[in-house]
Amino acid sequence: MKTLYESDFIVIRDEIRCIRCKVCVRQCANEVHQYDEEDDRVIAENSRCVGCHRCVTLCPTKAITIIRNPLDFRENYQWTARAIKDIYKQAETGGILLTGMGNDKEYPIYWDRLLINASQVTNPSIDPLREPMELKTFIGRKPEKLEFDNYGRLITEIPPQLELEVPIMFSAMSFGSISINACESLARASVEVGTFWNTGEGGLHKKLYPYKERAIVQCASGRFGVDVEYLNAGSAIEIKIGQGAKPGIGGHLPGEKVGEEVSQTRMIPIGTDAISPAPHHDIYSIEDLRQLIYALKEAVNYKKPVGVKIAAVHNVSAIASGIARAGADYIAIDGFRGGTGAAPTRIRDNVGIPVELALASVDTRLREEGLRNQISLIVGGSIRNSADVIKAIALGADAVYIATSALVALGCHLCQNCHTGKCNWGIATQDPNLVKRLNPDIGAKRASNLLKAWSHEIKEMLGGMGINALESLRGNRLMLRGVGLNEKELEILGIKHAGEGI
Amino acid sequence: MELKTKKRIYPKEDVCIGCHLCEIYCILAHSGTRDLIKAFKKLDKPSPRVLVEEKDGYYITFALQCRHCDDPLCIKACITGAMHRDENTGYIICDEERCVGCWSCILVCPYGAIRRSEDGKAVSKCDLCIEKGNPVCVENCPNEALELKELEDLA
Amino acid sequence: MRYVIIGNSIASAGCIEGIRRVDSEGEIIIISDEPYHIYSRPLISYWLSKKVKDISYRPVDYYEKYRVTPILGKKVIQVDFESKEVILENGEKIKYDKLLIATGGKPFIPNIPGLDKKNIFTFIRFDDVKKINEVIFDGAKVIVIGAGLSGLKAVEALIKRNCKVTVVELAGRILGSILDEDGARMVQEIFEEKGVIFLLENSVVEIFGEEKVREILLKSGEALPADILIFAIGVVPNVDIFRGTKLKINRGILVNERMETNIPDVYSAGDVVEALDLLTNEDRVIPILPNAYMQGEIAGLNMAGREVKYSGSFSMNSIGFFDVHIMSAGIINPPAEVEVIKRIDLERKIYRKLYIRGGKILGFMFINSIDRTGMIVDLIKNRIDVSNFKDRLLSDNFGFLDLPKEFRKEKILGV
Amino acid sequence: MRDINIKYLEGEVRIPSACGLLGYINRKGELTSGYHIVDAMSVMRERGNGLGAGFACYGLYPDREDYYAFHLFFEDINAKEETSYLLYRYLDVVQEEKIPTRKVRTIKDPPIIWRYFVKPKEEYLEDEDITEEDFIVRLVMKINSEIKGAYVFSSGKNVGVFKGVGYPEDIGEFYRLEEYYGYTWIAHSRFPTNTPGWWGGAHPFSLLDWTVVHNGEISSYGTNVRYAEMFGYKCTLMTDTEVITYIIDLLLRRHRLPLDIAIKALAPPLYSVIDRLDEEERIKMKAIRAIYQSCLLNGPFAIIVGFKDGIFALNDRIKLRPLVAGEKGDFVYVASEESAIRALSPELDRVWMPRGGEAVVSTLEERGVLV
Repeated sequence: MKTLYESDFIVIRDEIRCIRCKVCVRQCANEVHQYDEEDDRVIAENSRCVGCHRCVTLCPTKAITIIRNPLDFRENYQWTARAIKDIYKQAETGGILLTGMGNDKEYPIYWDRLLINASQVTNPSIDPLREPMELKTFIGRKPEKLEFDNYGRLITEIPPQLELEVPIMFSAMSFGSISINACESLARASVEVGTFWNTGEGGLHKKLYPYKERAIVQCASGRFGVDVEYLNAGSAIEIKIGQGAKPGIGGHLPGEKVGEEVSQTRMIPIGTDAISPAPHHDIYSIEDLRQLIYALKEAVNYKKPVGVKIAAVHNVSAIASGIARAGADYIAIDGFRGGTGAAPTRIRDNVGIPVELALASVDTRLREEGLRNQISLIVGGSIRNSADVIKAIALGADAVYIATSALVALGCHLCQNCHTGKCNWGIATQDPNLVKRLNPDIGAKRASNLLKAWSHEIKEMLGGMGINALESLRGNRLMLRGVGLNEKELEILGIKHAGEGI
Repeated sequence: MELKTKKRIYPKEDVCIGCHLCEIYCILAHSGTRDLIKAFKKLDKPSPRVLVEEKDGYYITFALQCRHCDDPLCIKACITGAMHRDENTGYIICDEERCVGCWSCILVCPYGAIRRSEDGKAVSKCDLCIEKGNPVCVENCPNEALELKELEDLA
Repeated sequence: MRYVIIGNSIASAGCIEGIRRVDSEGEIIIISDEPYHIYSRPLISYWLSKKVKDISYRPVDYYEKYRVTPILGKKVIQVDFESKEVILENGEKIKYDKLLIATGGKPFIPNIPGLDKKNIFTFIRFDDVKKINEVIFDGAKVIVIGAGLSGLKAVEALIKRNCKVTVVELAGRILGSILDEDGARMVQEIFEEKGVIFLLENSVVEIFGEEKVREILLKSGEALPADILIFAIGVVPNVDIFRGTKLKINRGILVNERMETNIPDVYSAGDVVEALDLLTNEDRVIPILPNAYMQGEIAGLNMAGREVKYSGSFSMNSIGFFDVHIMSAGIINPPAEVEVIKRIDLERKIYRKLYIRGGKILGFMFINSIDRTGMIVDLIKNRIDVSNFKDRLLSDNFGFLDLPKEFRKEKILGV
Repeated sequence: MRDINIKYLEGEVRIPSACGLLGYINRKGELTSGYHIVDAMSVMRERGNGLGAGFACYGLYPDREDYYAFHLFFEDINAKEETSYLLYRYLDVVQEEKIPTRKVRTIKDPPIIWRYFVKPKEEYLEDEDITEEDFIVRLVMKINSEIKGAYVFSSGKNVGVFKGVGYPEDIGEFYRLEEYYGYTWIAHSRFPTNTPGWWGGAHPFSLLDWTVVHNGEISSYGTNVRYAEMFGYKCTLMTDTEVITYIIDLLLRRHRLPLDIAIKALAPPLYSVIDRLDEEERIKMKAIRAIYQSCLLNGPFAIIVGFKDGIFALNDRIKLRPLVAGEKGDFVYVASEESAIRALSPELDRVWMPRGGEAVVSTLEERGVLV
C-alpha cells in the first residue's frame, strides 16, 4: 500500500562539506544514508529518519543537519498534522500506534509553575563552598519514634534503609529495554555517586553483579529473572504495579530482543516474547499486595526494604495510603510523563496524572493519616533538572527517580523510537553492533557527572534557602510559590501563590 | 642505548563502533592541512595509518595502528634503513624519503599494521602523530575505543 | 673489550647495534675490503635504475654515533684464532677479544670459456653496478644469466635503463626459489610485456668476443649477440680464507644458537652461516636480509655478554618488479601430501597460494595481494592451527578478526 | 487591643525577628527575685525594638505547685467568659485572679491578663484514656484556636510566663516581677521586622512546663510544622518558637527521649562527624537523623529552653546566631551576649562560647538529669 505518510524529517547535506567519509552511512541503523558509488555522493532516504542526530553528531565536517519536514497541512486547530498522520499510519497498518519515551503532549508542567525561595537579611543564606551541605537521604520504613535504655543505648530496631548520598536514584529500566552497556553505565554511576539503580523487570545480568549492592531489584508482573538469589542480590526490592507511561497495562519485550543474554538474565527461553501481564496475577486486592510484600521480606529475611511502584492515577493518594498500611517500606510514584521503552501512544498520552499533583496529594494524605513519617516517598517521571528535584522534595518527596534524564546524559536524543530496537546511541537496543556504541566507561562518567552537577546545584539552592541539610527541605512547601496556577491547583499543591508572604 | 617506545595505543574492541573516524582524522593529520574538507579534496590525499578491522556479519570491529614493538621486525627487515626508532620518543618511524617500497616490512610485521602509501611509493605507518604530540585517532575516537598508554620502565 | 667485525653489511650493523645495546664502552672495529660507508646490497639495482642515489644502509654519522672504527678497503687475508688476531692484506694485525665473521656471500660463476672478456659482470656489490653503469647505453643488448631474485632485479633496472634484455635460466621456470609454476608464469608475462626474452632450460656454454663480449653460445646451440653479460646465478658463503682452518664449515660456517662458532670468542652471522630452518628443522644457509640483521644482533648481544638465543628462521622474500609485488615464505616446493589452497585471478594478476600440513601453514606465495602478509608469516612462525579459518587466508583482507579471539586479544593487547 | 496601624498579627503571617536572650538557673534551687533579670536585660536593648518582651520563672508558685498555672490574655470580657466556661467545665479551678500589674507609661492597651490554678477533672481523663498532660495540651490548643480573643500563654506547673508588647524593663515593671522568686529565670527581648501588636506573640512561648525563647529564623519551619501537625499540634502562631516548643514537647514528653538525644535530634552532628564515630554511636546517630529528620532545626537559631528540672540552651549546627554561657557558683547563665551575664554576675568562674549544635544543659542538682 502506498503510504500517505510523508517523512517527519529532512536530512540536509552540505555537499561542499561532505567528504564522502561514510561515517553517517555506517552509523545510521535506520539506513537513512547510502553511498552512491556511481555519483560519488551520499544520499539520504528521509522517510527513515527518526531525528536521532547520530549522523549529525558524528559527521566530522558537520555537513549534515536535520530539519523538521516543513511540509504543512492546511491550518486546522482541531486537525493537527500529528492527528492526521496518526490516522494515516493506522489506516495503513491496522495496528495500535506504538511509541517510546514519555508523554510529549502540551499538558501543564507544574514544575515550571513552581518557584523556589531564598534567604535575604533576616536569615542568612549559606555558602556551600564553605559550609557543609548534607544531601544524605534514607529510604525505608521509619519507626514513629526511637527508644533508648537507661544507658542511652538505642533499643529500637531500625528497619533496613537505603542510604543515598544524593536524593536521586536511577529509575527502573530493564536489561532488555535498554542495553547492557546502558545498565552498566548507570550501575557504575550509582556506585560512584552513592545512589541506587534499578533492574526493572529485566533480572540481574551477571555482568552487573559487581554493582548489586547499589541495585534495587524489581519484581514485576512477569516475574522475569526473579529467584531467591536475585531478591537477595540487591539492596532493596521493588514491586512494580504500574508505570507512569502506561498505567494499567503490562509490558511486552518482543522475542527478537530476547537473545542469549536477555534469555539467561530473564530466565526465559531464547526468542520467546517476554510478556508482563497488566496486573500481577497474584495481586487482585490490597491484602494480596500485603502478602507479596511480606513474602518478599520473608525471602530476604527482613534485611532489605520492599517498596511498591505505582503509576500516578486519579486515586493515587488512597492507593498510596493502602500501600503504606500494607507494610511497604517505600512508595514510588511514577508520573504520566514518565518514559518507557514502548507504549501504545494513546495510553502514554492520555492516561495518568502529573506527578507533581500526585505527590502533593499523596504527601498530604499520608500526613493526614499520620503515616507520612513511616514510609518513604519516591517520585519519578519527568524530573529534568536539579530544580525539579528541589521542588519534588519541597512538595514532600524523600527522593526522586530519574530515567529519561539519565538516558539523555548517556546520549539519548529523545527520538522516541525505543520500541524499534534500533537505537543509534546504543541505549534502547540489543543489537551488539549498536550496543557497543555506548562505552560504559563514558556512560558511567556522564551519568555520574549529571548527578554530581545536580548535587552541586541542589546544594547551591539549599544554601540560598538557608538550609544545610536536605531533610529540612523535605515537605517544606513554604519554600515554594506557584505562578499562573488557579486556586484548586494551589490547594492541591499546598502552596501559596507567588507574591504572598510567609 | 636500549630504546623502547614511550607510548602505545591499545584498541578496545568492545566499544569500537566501526565509524572509521580514526582513519579520517589520521588522513587529516598527515595531509599537511588543518581542514578535513581540504585534506579530502587533495589529489595526494594520504592513506590512513590506522586500520579499522571489520568483517561482514560480525559485530566486532577495532582499529589497529603500529604497535611500535619492543623487538621490531620491520626495522630488521628494512633494506634501506628507512625504518628506524626515533631516539627521543622510541617510536618506530619510516623515513619515507629513503623507503623504496620493497615492502619487506609488510612481510614481517606480525600485526599487518604497515601499509603501502596511496601512491604505492613508500610505506605509510603510524607515527603516533609525533609532530602533533598526541595521536589524533585517540583524540578523535568518539567512543574512547583507543587508549594511549604511557609506558614505564624505559631503559 | 675490543670487538672486531669482518664485513660491513647488514649482519655487521645488527652486530654493532646489538653490542651497543649492552656495552656502550667497548671498542668496535669493522673491517671490509669494500671502501664504502655501510650500504645495503639490495639497493644496488635501485641505484642502477636511478631510483635511488644513495644506497647507504645507515646515516653518514653512523660509525661516529656508535663509536665504531672502520677499516675500509682493506682485505682480511687470515685470522689467527690462537693469538686472536685478524691479519690484513697489508700485513697489519688487529687484536680482537670478540670476533664476528660476517663475510656474506660471493657470487657463483660457472667455469665457461671466455670469461676473461670485458663487460662481464656479477650483480652483488656496489662496484658491480658502478662498472655496469659505466658501460651501459640505450639499446644495449644485455644477457642476464639466472632468473632468480637478483637476476630479475638486475633485469628490471636494465629495462628501466632502456636495455634489450635476454634472460638465460637453467631451470624450467623463473624465480624457482620463491614461486611455483603458475606464479612464475604470471611474473614472466609481466617481464615479457616489457620486451624481456626468457630462454629457459638453457645455459651459456661459451663466450665470444675480442676484448669485449660480442656473442654467447647457448647449450641449445643458439648463438646470441651480447654487449653486456651479467652473471646472477646465485651466491655461496664467502668462506675462502677459513677453509683449512679449525673453523668448522659445511656449506657455510657452523654456529650454535648464540651464533658462536666452534672457536671461542668467534661468532658468525649473515649469508655466510648455516642456521636453523624452522620449517625443515635443519641447518642451512638462508641468505635473506632480515636473517642477516637478526643473526648479527644476536651475535652482538652475546658478544657483549647478554645471553640471547637465535630462534631460527625460514626463508621469506618480498620483491617487486615494476608494479607487481610478490611475497613468499616457507616451503615452496612441498612434498605431495600437503594440502594446497589457492586463488588465481589471471586478469588482475592476483595469486594467493598456501601449503598447509596438519593445520599449520608450511609456506605461501602471494602475487599482487600482499597487504598484511606479515600476519601470515607470524602464523607460520607461531605454528598456529589455521584449520578453522583457512579459507579466509585467501582473502585480500585477511585480518585479526579471522583469528581466534583469544589469540587476537593476546596479540594486540599483550604487546 | 489591635492598633489600627498594625496590619498583621502573629498567626496570620510569619514574622521574622531578631532577639536578645537571657536565662539562668540556680542548681541548688535557691530562689532569686525577678528584679535581677529585668535589670540585666536592659544591656541588650539593641537587640529588641520594643515590640515584644517576656519572662519565664520556675518555682514561683510553691503553694500551688500541683496545679497547672494558666496565664491568659483576653481581648474582652466576652472572651474571658467563654473561656471561663470551658475551664470550669473541664478543670477543677482552685483559684483564679487577675495577674497583678502596675501602670507603666510605655505599655499601651494591655489586654485582660488573668491566671487560673487548675487540674483536669478526673472523669474526663478516665473517659478518654488520656494523660493529664495531653488533656491540658488539647485544652490549650482548643482555647487558642477556637475562642476568639482568648489566648493561653502559660500552662505549666509552678512556672509562669509574663510577656507583652514593650521593652523588657517596661514589661518587668508592668508585671511587678521583682515580687516573684524563682530558681530559673528566662527572658527575651524581641526585634520583629513587622509591627505586630499582639501580646501573645511575645516570647517566651510556653506549653506545660516548657518555656522557649528563641533568636533566629529557622529555614526548616515548613518541614518542622508539617511534622508537628502530624502529631496533633496546631501551629496557630506561625512562629518558630511555637513549633520548636511543640517539637520539644513531642520528643521529650511524648516520645520520652533522653534530653541529650532530643538535643541531637534538634541539632544533629554532621555526617562527616558521624562517619568518624564508633559503630554503636554511628548507628545511633544515623537512626536519630533518619527517624527524626523533620525535627532538625535548620537555619540560624539560638534557643533557651526552660523546663521543670532545668534549662538548656542550644545553637544551630553552624552557629549562625550568638550564644554564650557562664558559670558562677551554683548559677549557670546563658545569653545572647556576655554583657547580659556580666550584668547578673560581674565575676564569673567560667565563660564560654558553646559550639554550634552543642547544648548547654543545667539541671537542679537534687533532681538530676532527666532520663
